Amino acid sequence: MIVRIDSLTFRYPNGTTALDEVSFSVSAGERVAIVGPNGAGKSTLARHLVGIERPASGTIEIAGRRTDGLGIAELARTVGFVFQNPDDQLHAASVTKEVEFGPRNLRFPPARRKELVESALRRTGLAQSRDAHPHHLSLGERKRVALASVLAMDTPVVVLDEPTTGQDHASVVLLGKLVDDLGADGRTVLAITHDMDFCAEHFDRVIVLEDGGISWDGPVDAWLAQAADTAGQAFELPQMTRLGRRLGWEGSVSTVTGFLEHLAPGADPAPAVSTAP
Amino acid sequence: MIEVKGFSFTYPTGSRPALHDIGFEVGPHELCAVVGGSGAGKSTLAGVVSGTVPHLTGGCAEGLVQVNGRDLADTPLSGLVGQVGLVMQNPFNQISGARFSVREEIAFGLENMGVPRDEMAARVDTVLHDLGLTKVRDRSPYELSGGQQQLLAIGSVLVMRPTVMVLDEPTSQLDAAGSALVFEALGTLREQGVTTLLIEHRMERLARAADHVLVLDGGTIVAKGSPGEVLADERLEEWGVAPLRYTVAARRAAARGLWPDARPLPVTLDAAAEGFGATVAHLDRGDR
Amino acid sequence: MSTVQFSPHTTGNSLVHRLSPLTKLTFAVTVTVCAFAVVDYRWPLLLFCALLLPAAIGAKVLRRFLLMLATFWVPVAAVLFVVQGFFFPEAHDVIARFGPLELKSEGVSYALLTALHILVLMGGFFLLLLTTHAATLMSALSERNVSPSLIYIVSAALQIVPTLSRRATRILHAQQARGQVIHGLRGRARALVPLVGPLILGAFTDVGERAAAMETRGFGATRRPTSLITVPDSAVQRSARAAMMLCAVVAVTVNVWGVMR
Amino acid sequence: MADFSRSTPSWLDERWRIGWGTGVVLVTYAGLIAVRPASEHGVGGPIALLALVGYTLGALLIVSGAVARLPATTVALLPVAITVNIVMGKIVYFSGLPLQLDSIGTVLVGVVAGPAAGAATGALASVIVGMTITPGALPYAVTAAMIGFTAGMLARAGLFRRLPTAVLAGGLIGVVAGVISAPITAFVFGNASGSVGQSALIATFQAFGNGMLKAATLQGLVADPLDKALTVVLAMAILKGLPPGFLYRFPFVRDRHVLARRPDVVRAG
Repeated sequence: MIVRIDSLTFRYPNGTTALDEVSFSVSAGERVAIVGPNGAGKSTLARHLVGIERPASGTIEIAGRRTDGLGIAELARTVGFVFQNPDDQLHAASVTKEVEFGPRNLRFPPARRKELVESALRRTGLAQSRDAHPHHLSLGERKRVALASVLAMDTPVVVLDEPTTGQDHASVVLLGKLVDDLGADGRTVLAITHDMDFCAEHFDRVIVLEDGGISWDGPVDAWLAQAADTAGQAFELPQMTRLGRRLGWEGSVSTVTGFLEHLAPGADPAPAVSTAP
Repeated sequence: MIEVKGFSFTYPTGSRPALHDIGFEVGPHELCAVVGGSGAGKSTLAGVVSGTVPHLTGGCAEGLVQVNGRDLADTPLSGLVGQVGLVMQNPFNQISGARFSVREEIAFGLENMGVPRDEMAARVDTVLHDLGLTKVRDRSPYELSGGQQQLLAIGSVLVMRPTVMVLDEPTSQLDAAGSALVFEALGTLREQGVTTLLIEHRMERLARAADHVLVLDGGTIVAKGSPGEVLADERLEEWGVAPLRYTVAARRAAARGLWPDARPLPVTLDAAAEGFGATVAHLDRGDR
Repeated sequence: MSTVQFSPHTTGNSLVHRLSPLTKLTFAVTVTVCAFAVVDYRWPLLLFCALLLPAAIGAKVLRRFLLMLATFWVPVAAVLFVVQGFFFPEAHDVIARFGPLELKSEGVSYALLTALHILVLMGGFFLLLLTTHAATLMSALSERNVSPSLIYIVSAALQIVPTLSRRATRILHAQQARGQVIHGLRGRARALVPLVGPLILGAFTDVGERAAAMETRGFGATRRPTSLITVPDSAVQRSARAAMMLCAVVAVTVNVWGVMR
Repeated sequence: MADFSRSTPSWLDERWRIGWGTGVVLVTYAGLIAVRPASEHGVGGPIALLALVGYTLGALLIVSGAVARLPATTVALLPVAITVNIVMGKIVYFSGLPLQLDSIGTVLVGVVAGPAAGAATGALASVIVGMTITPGALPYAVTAAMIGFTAGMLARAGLFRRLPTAVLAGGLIGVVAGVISAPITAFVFGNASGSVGQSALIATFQAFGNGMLKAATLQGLVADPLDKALTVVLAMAILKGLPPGFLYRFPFVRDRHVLARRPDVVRAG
């Protein structure tokens, strides 16, 4: 288990409980989406993983170590956190320098650093803009620079906060592929997202937070199958899920491939024609 | 009424045009949606129609842009106040900061226009009610959540009762319920005769709400037409726009003979359900 | 909560709270001018005890008032006594010795006088701030035809400060999460650019959009602006302000004349 | 746009108000120097009042004149710059570094939008700090105004095109700040304002037999140029990061070639 959270409870200074006895574990290479309505405690949970918040009670173990005594900067070796707003971190005079900031702080040797930076730039499609000033790029590109700067730290766990917001279609496709690849490389991905289609297409497991507690932890399709229709007010359910329901199907589908498989089993064996699965 | 003809624009610091040879019309009672990838020129187009580009940004513009019959090239921004409303992408920047409560922030535009106090109060309270902001009317605009700020930004423009509304991704920070409120308000405006230009990435809502869709790619209009025509186009992804899953499913189904032959590809849940319903019925019959 | 976190204002409904902000502003200015006008330490002390303290008690803000003075005035006064008590230029009258340092009476009396002047200056403004919401002050000023630009700048700045402070914390966390260690003076100096760069660049680049939003909402349009809310004022307060202003002008004139002569 | 008063006589219009304000400040400073010898016994009261009233009046005139002439983009820039000053001041204060760096917003506005905007930023920043953090900042409004004004004038003279001259400009701004603030520190606050470190420095100068104003001036000349030079270095890094389209919105930068020609801005010219 790369991440193990046990009875995590957190209260804001004003006394309201943000997280109440939250427990779950994640194994290496898993891709987990954390979803829930606004104010359910998703971001608070994510901030605990990087050590920005400290639990009122309960424990967090990452890669076998309790995080209690570790500072944010120490945890940075194991957990990379991509904040929602890229402008909260971009400061260097070029994209390359920006991406190098993390590996340099973690004191990787120069050759390894170069290798990591190059790979991160390639994976985020930024090789062309390596010399640009980060603040001269578009919002979508800036988000990718922030993502690259965390990837380059080569952490076993990567946490993404709303990665698809403000991104255009091409970037979302790139992001989806990246999440798949990271999982294949054995790195663990946790993502906070409200984009249910993205969640259904790229994650094996979903953790649903409601009012500071976990109301579901398991496969995406199984959750959608049991989620009440009222869930549609807080979450925009995947398009295919709603179509399946309209057709009166039992069980639940969430992706185009799953839908076609249910419609006529075996009829759509090679779906890799379109970039949208 | 928006009328754009042969319009091109280059930013003062740009090496190539941000918009090139743009032409379209949006009439009263119409909602025109603009879609496209990042850097396609959508926000620039919103700026052009609302008069902030090139008046505030500088740059080189050619061609014609008319709003309600007035040529924007010779109309200063102050001449458009109350006629054209602009809702920006980032609500934090739309909040003026000049006022300390939500109610006064909404009134800011009316104060600048010199609207008498009684009329102002009535108009502000109506907008607060319509957007569900009455509960937070005395709070500071900066204490609101991102979604509430977005509703406030829209309200602060709606209250000025513009005849042309330009909205740049107005629901980016809203949840399902919040965006439903916004689209409801847009529907009401359309009934009242307002001309709307909407930049939006929520294709599903857009497919239902828009009269026309324009696709921008690299600063030019590559497609325009009804949502059914444009959003079902095969080249949509090449243009940097996310296709609806319904359309993708139907296209892949059609390749395997699982989509009714004469039926166009669906862009709404209703059309998809109808089409696939027919397929399911057909398969059931075949099984028997 | 309708208060802006950044301002120290307390809610209340006392007479002092209900006074026009302009009256309180004029009072703060006049009482400061008067305090500085007379070279006798008893005079500012009298102003403080006879005017400022009772007003603070009447407004039911005494605790906060004293707390703020303790935070801001006491340190200044302490430094003042040390610097001037021991190092007042050309002072000779030694009243005590601490090792090589000599405490001199001229310095002490000068420090006492100056400290009391500052006490009145700070007290007058604390009273205004504790009993007035920034929004009311701004509305009152805009009714007096103060430039809308000026009102805008002050109001917006007051409101953006908490937002930007929160952002600074977020940036700090983001950089630490990228492995930046902020320990010791060198670490903190090195952390300055990664913290300040995003903070200022982000804040500045928002300006273009905000200006566009303001102009499309008619800011700076030539027509005379109206106002949604009004600030109550009265004839009594208007005459009181005139009297205070006269008082301040006389005090200044007499002094300048005295100094020049 | 935005008249200060509905019926302004011509000798009180915007340009003149800035001139009058600057005049009042200079006359006040000259007066303070001139009467100093005669005031050994009356020090503190009348002199302090003169400094306080003269400087405040000057600052008010400068601000009202400067603000009235600003275009909307600059008006939107000012609150942001003021906030940057305040938050920077807090960050640096809590970092324990022996610096202030709380004029970075003022300097940036001076360079980007010109002397008048810079002056308004500085003065209003002091007013905001005075309203929210400590009233002790109010009397220093004019110093802050002069920092912004000087930054703007030096930018107009082209000192911000290259880093070495910009550092020199920072030093000059520091000299102006040190000299202008000295009478306030000396007479209004009895040389006790600012940090403990500053007060210790002043005390040392006084112990060596300098008068109060001289001690305060010397302290300002030691500390301010260094702080402002660092401020300018930081400001130059920020200016480099600002998107070219942003800078293009300011006629001061665009038309006067205040900054080095960047490859991306040249195309525009």
